[in-house]
Amino acid sequence: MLKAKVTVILKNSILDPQGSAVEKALRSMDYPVESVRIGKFMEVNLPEEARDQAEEIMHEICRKLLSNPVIEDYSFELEG
Amino acid sequence: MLKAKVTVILKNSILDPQGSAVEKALRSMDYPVESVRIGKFMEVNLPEEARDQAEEIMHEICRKLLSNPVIEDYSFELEG
Amino acid sequence: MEPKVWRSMGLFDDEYEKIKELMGREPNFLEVGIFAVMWSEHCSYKTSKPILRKFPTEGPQVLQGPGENAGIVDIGDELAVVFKMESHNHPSAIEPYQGAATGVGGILRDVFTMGARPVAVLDALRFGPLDEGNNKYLLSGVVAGISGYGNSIGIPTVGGDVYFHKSYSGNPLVNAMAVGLLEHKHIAKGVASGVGNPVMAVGARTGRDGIHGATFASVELSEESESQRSAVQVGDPFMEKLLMEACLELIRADIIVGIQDMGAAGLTSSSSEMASRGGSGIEMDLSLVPRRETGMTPYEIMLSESQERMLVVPKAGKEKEVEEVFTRWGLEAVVIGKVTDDGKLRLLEDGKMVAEIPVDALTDEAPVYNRPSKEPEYYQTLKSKKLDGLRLKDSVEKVLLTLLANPSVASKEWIYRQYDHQVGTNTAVIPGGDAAIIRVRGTNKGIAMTTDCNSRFVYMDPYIGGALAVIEAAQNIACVGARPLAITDCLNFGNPEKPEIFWQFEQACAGVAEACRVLDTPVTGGNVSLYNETQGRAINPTPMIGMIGLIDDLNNVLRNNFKSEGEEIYLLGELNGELAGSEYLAQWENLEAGELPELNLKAIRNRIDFLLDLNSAGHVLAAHDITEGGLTVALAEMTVDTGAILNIDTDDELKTLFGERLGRIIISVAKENRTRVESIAKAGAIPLHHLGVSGGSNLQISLNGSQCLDIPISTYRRVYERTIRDKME
Amino acid sequence: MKIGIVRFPGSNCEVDCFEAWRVLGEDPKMIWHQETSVQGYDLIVLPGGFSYGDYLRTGAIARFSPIMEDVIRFAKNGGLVWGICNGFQILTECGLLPGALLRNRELHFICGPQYLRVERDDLAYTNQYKQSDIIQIPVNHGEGNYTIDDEGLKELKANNQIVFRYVTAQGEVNDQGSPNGSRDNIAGIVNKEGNILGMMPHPERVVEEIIGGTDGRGMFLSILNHWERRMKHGA
Ligand SMILES: Nc1ncnc2c1ncn2[C@@H]1O[C@H](COP(=O)(O)OP(=O)(O)O)[C@@H](O)[C@H]1O
Ligand SMILES: [Mg+2]
Repeated sequence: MLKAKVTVILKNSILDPQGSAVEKALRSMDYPVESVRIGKFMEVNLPEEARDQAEEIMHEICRKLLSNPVIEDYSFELEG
Repeated sequence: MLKAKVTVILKNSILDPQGSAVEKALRSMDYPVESVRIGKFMEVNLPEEARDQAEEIMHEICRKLLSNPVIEDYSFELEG
Repeated sequence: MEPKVWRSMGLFDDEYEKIKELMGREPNFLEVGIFAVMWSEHCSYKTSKPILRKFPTEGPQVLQGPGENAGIVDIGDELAVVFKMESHNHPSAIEPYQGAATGVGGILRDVFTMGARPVAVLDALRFGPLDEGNNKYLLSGVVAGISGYGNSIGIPTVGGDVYFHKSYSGNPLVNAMAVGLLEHKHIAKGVASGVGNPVMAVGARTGRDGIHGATFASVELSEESESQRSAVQVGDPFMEKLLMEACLELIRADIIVGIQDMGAAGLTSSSSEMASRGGSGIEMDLSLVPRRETGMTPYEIMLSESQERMLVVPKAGKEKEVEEVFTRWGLEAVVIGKVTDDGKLRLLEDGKMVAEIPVDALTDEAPVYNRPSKEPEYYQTLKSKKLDGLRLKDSVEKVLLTLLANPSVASKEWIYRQYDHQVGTNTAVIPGGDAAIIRVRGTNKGIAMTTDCNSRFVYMDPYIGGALAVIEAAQNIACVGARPLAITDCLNFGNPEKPEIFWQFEQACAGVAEACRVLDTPVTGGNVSLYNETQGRAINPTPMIGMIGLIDDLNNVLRNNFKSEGEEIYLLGELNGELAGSEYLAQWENLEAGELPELNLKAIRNRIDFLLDLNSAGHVLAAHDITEGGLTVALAEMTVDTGAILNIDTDDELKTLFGERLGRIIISVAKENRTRVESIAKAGAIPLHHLGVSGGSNLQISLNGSQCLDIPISTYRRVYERTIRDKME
Repeated sequence: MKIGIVRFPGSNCEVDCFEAWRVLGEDPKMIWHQETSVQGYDLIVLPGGFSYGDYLRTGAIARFSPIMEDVIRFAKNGGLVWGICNGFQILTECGLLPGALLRNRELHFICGPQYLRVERDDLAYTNQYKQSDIIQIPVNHGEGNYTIDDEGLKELKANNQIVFRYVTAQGEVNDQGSPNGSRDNIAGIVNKEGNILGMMPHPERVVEEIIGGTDGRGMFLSILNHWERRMKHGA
């Protein structure tokens, strides 16, 4: 089986209030933190047969569904 | 600067309704997908001075704030 | 079998002996596991049963009392209200978001399994003080969970209540109540009957969620399963929404005999309770149950508490139709067994029998304990505390502002603003009123609902406090113009094996029962949550009351604030409150003590009736009951759009301004109705004090002719509205 | 007027929209998401709720529902498409409207009354209001924080596409007036042609006094008025 590990994160130009909230919380707990950004992590398992087109499929899936290109960037790694 | 890349994902036995919904959607779009699990991805930037205790700090932060050990597992990598 | 096996499952040795006797043989591991959950406090009510029996449960309005998944009350026009309250305290303490979310999901299933479309959710919450980080974390997680589930499934969360008290630190209370509407002809029940009728599992697949932690200590489970276990369930409101629509469609199609949600103890309790109610038996092959995970044992399948599942008994031959309904909603429905006539719960795995237990043994034969009860020492000590001679220690303004800055008193908007309280477009009174009202489409009626319990009173005097919880609920219902109809409850207490706790439980229930009798609001169901303790310290006893009421004409809905200048303001009830158990005493004297005023339930009932009659006649403009913080706080809550000028003659300033005593309501009436209202009160011997008139942009109070308060509305509203938000953000 | 309300699994304001239209004397129809045609309708409403649980991103999965292909075609041909709340999110996800909706500034869900300023009164959706009217229409969302890049915002303004802005009771456009941190206090926008409207607030919740107000009626009446005028011109 083939595993794609996808991360989707807000573009740099977009404010990430959730990240800022966590950052603030960590600071108030006295952790030395400079900044935090929060995104999504996804594991997509593909069947063996898809190996050849895996890269292509994942790009398509990421563009179409897993991320919204207006606000997010994605990246993935294939394993196995 | 030091960057910690954290992924937090629901433990295996825990229901991941979000993952299942995405899995179904991808199938209905005719992508050959076996399963999807969805979690969080976080980038935590630490100051240079924290280098020595970075590993320790990150474990603490992950356990205390970034994940709930009752239902989630975390992992992280340090970079830079 | 080794004793440690059943002990680790929570069974006492003599309970195990009784099981052996009932079975006529040694039970196997699976059978013991089934007994253990069915005989747990949660499912069997073994400790509370003798006490609950004392509740009044009947009345012409009651269509279904305790014993089903939810109670049902008639509201005329062939329509009925279905409602029930349940606790999710411990799951919420571990994982506040999911704990609270699945609490909402569970109670909604109890309501739609009766055939009703849920129309509202309420949440009764108790936390430790917000100065502690962990309590803030719990509050924000719990509120997010309720909001996450309720909003998403599209049922408005229209009410509830919240208090903060140190006794709840580490053991928050999360009680959720659901209310539904149905036509009489659609009432469904959790019954399995008709030999040969199929038994179907519908909805979500079964996983290893929520299988009781304690049972996992047993020797027969491997290391591996230990690491797979999870005490926390995750809710899927999207799935539940589909399940709800499918179930309601199914019930209306008239092709089923019975239906029940798989709540606590999942397949075990749903199958045995349905068989028990139907006087039948059930046989199921567990290998047919749709599963989410591989390698699940029969034990795990029977005890799983995976959410969003139901057990359905269709009429024979209607399996296909059931399946079709569920398929349309994208859900599974699978035949896993059949109804039998031998009174046994028989379980197979791939056709091989793995357990066989008489259903009666699981339900009717469950042990009942009459626990010893003992008046705790603190009771007399607190009661005998003399509070005479206390004087106001600060300016009235300072006291008022400080009370309003107490999160238990302050506005709860930070919380209910996170709840969709309007979806369904039926919410006629939104949160922030004394009770919520949901209109009944197609009629001019509305259902009023509220949850209440001042646990400080219950701690000080469980009998009176229990009664006061019911009184407060009834007052709230009446203050929006509705007539109290019936209650559900959620009885949250500490460890009942301690005689002092059991005493609290027994006394509080007696008080609840008596108040319900006098108010004619029978108990139609509820839930018991015991063992609410952290490090041996119990929570304040908290018999939460969820009450519903009926308003026949929505044009008579009452607001709880003065709308215009010149409304005449009256106090209905005693002019003075008491300091015993008051917020003033807690904050200024750091005391929670004193003797609560004697109860006169009949007198309070008369006042409520008086208010309702007066309102039906169109004579009342606004109404609000006086609770925490006394008269001054109540007036501050009523002055939003316009101020008020009060002139009061009193023999005790402190007790008048900040004393507390239930059964007191502030109302306003139009000037031209003054004499009429006063004479009606006089004729009924109802105490009524004229306090003043609305108007201006300040709250002004003069006692015995000299002014003691003159404060702009904006000054105290800011404190009132911002307190919780400022603490949370 | 033939009004269709699309019902996705997880929609939950579709019945509210349905009832609101009925209050105004219309007889709308529900369209199940698995249907494939919106032929014959004069207006398509994409209602609020949590389509597909709003999992992943709000509106992300719904846009791939079978019915959406035809809704997109219908919209591109000038048909009236009205997205409310989740409907707005779906419209941005499928690119019929620019921008995106992020989590609210305060990070939690908000429900409550909200003041809006009407920025355009010449649309099919708003002709019964006057420009600069302050109306009260409740919001109810966790992700209503409208975002768009500088370029996009310039374009929205240049084409006069902003229809509603969040304001204070006094009508000021500022942070205090905004419940969610939306860019430029944007509460609702249209496409250039003016036939596709997306908005976060819920007008269907304020069409009857008993449930909290009637400021939303204007939108329903505007649409009916627009349609009647068109019928007359067409005839
Ligand atoms: N505190 C109570 N007061 C009255 N009835 C109760 C109370 N607790 C439980 N009951 C009744 O006992 C029955 C079993 O309740 P319960 O086990 O909580 O149902 P569920 O299976 O939904 O958890 C219900 O019909 C309920 O109404
Ligand atoms: Mg039940």
